[in-house]
Amino acid sequence: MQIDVLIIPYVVIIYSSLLSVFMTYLVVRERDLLIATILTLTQGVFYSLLYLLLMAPDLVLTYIPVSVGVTPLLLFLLVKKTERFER
Amino acid sequence: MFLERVSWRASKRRPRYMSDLLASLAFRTAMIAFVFNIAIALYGVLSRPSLVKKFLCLVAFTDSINIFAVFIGFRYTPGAYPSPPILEAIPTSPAEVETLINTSVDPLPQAMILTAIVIGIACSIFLLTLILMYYRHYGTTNIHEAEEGEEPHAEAL
Amino acid sequence: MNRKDIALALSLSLLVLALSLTISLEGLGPIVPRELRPLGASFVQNSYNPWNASLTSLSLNVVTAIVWDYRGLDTLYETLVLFASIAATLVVLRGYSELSGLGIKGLSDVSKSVTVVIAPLIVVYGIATAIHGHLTPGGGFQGGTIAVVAATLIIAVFSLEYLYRRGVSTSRLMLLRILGLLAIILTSLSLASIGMPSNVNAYILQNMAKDDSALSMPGVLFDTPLAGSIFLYNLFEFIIVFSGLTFAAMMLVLRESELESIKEAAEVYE
Amino acid sequence: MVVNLLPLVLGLTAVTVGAFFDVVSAIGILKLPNFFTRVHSVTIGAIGGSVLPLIGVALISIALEDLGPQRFYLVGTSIVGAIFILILAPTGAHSLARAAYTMCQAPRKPLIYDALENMKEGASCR
Repeated sequence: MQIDVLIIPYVVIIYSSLLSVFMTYLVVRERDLLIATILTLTQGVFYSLLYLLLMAPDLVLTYIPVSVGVTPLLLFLLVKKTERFER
Repeated sequence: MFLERVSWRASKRRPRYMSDLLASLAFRTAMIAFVFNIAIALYGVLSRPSLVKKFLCLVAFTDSINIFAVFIGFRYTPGAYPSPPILEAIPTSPAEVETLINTSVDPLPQAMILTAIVIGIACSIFLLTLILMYYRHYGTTNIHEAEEGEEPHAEAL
Repeated sequence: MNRKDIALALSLSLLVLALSLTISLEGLGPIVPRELRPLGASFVQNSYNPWNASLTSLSLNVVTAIVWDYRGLDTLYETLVLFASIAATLVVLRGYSELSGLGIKGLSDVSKSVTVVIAPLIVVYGIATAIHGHLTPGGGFQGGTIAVVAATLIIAVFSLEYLYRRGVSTSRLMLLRILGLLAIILTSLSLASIGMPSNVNAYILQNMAKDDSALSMPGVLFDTPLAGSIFLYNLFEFIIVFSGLTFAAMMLVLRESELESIKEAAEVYE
Repeated sequence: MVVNLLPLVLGLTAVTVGAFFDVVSAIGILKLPNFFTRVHSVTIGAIGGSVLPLIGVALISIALEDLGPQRFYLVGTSIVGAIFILILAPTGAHSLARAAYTMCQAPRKPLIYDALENMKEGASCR
């Protein structure tokens, strides 16, 4: 069996999909809502990597500003205005 | 052993390249990962008392379903990686468009998910303002405390 | 852990099991097929195909062609949903339209001078993504969200007061959104309204000429494909998304204590 | 295969030096005692570990003439990305450190000289 260049995207698909599961678990488990927002942002980074590898450049350009820019910003403002820790 | 079984099911013979074997493993791993993402995020939406946490899990849930739908439109081309559904240069003959059909992924799920992401951010903004008004009204974002609680604040904005 | 949690965990694990079984037995058909599905193949074939003039939209980017031509009505209603959600935000927060005297200093001088360099570049990149949407990956919504990042950066590093002094107020953004939506609706109606008095067949949301209607939007500009109405829709969608999301960020960035003081001042005024 | 040797060697050297900076930055994040020193180490990783390799990638893609005119896109993208990171990474570190200082969120224990001490924003802490 030969090892070729094409294994790289498939390895990255496996890596980032498994890490996105871990990030979702951490988001559900985290009590501090500010850190939970940052973890959601990290999950967005992995998902945009997956969109790039699934050959959807339009969705990458949409998803990076939405999930890394706009939604965390509005959530930071909301957490600042309401309460930071979940009980 | 697992690798052997997957590759045998995919092609009925021993693959020549490492990438053929890794491709089937990657597709299965990604599908199972997205299903688990959906389940974990749904658990967060249903079980957590804080409204902000419910919102965060709802965002993760929407994104997982979106990426699963894009994944259905993906395509496996043996010996090469598929290309995005975009023509690189202006074609000069109908045959050049036919070459894109042989290599590109399915554009329809991508277009529909683009619409879904836009509607998702629109709904997110409205939900955020509703959570903010809930906090101004009850003084908390925890739904259990608001159920037990006393009178809502009279001077709520 | 009470009984409700156990029931929830059991039902979710059943969901995972059912979905995994459906996928592993490939009950939905092959999830990652080797061949393109027929509908997708027809879209790829007709998106830029001047040799089949009745179905083409002259756009090199197939996704943009589907979004604004083949499924144009869908995207029009999506834009209306975005518009309605921002309007609902305004209603729920009981709009404080014009504000003055928000004493926010902003961040340090280093951040300010770097933002002066970076923010115009981000806006230019957003506009380029929007108006190149039919040639390269991109489109109106993508460009709009990229430009919104620049606006939120300015709000964070300078202040809301700075944005107001530069003439970017909420009422002007509202006006811009309404004008953008009006332009999209006028573009979708334009060919039909030209065809009606001159007694030529034309459709609403029509882009290129069809078999039974000779009218078409401008398709080519100096050897560059313009893709007719897709270019215009992308431009107006950029305006709507940029003004709408900046509006939402400006509404949410106000501090609660300042809102209280404004409310007290309004009561005194009454 | 046509290859210009000088840009290739220079580019590979730059990528190797960048990897060295990455290792140094990782060790620094683990070993340094303070928040502010750790921010300094992260900035070393960002500048040395991504700007230098990006310039190296630009040089390597100049060297590989087999790629055709496509390689100049690669050169332009790499250099623009390098310039953006060069501007933005120190600014981000500066904002982070300043916010941590003014909000009193990080201990200032091993601090020898405090330039912000007499300013109004730094004085209110403790």
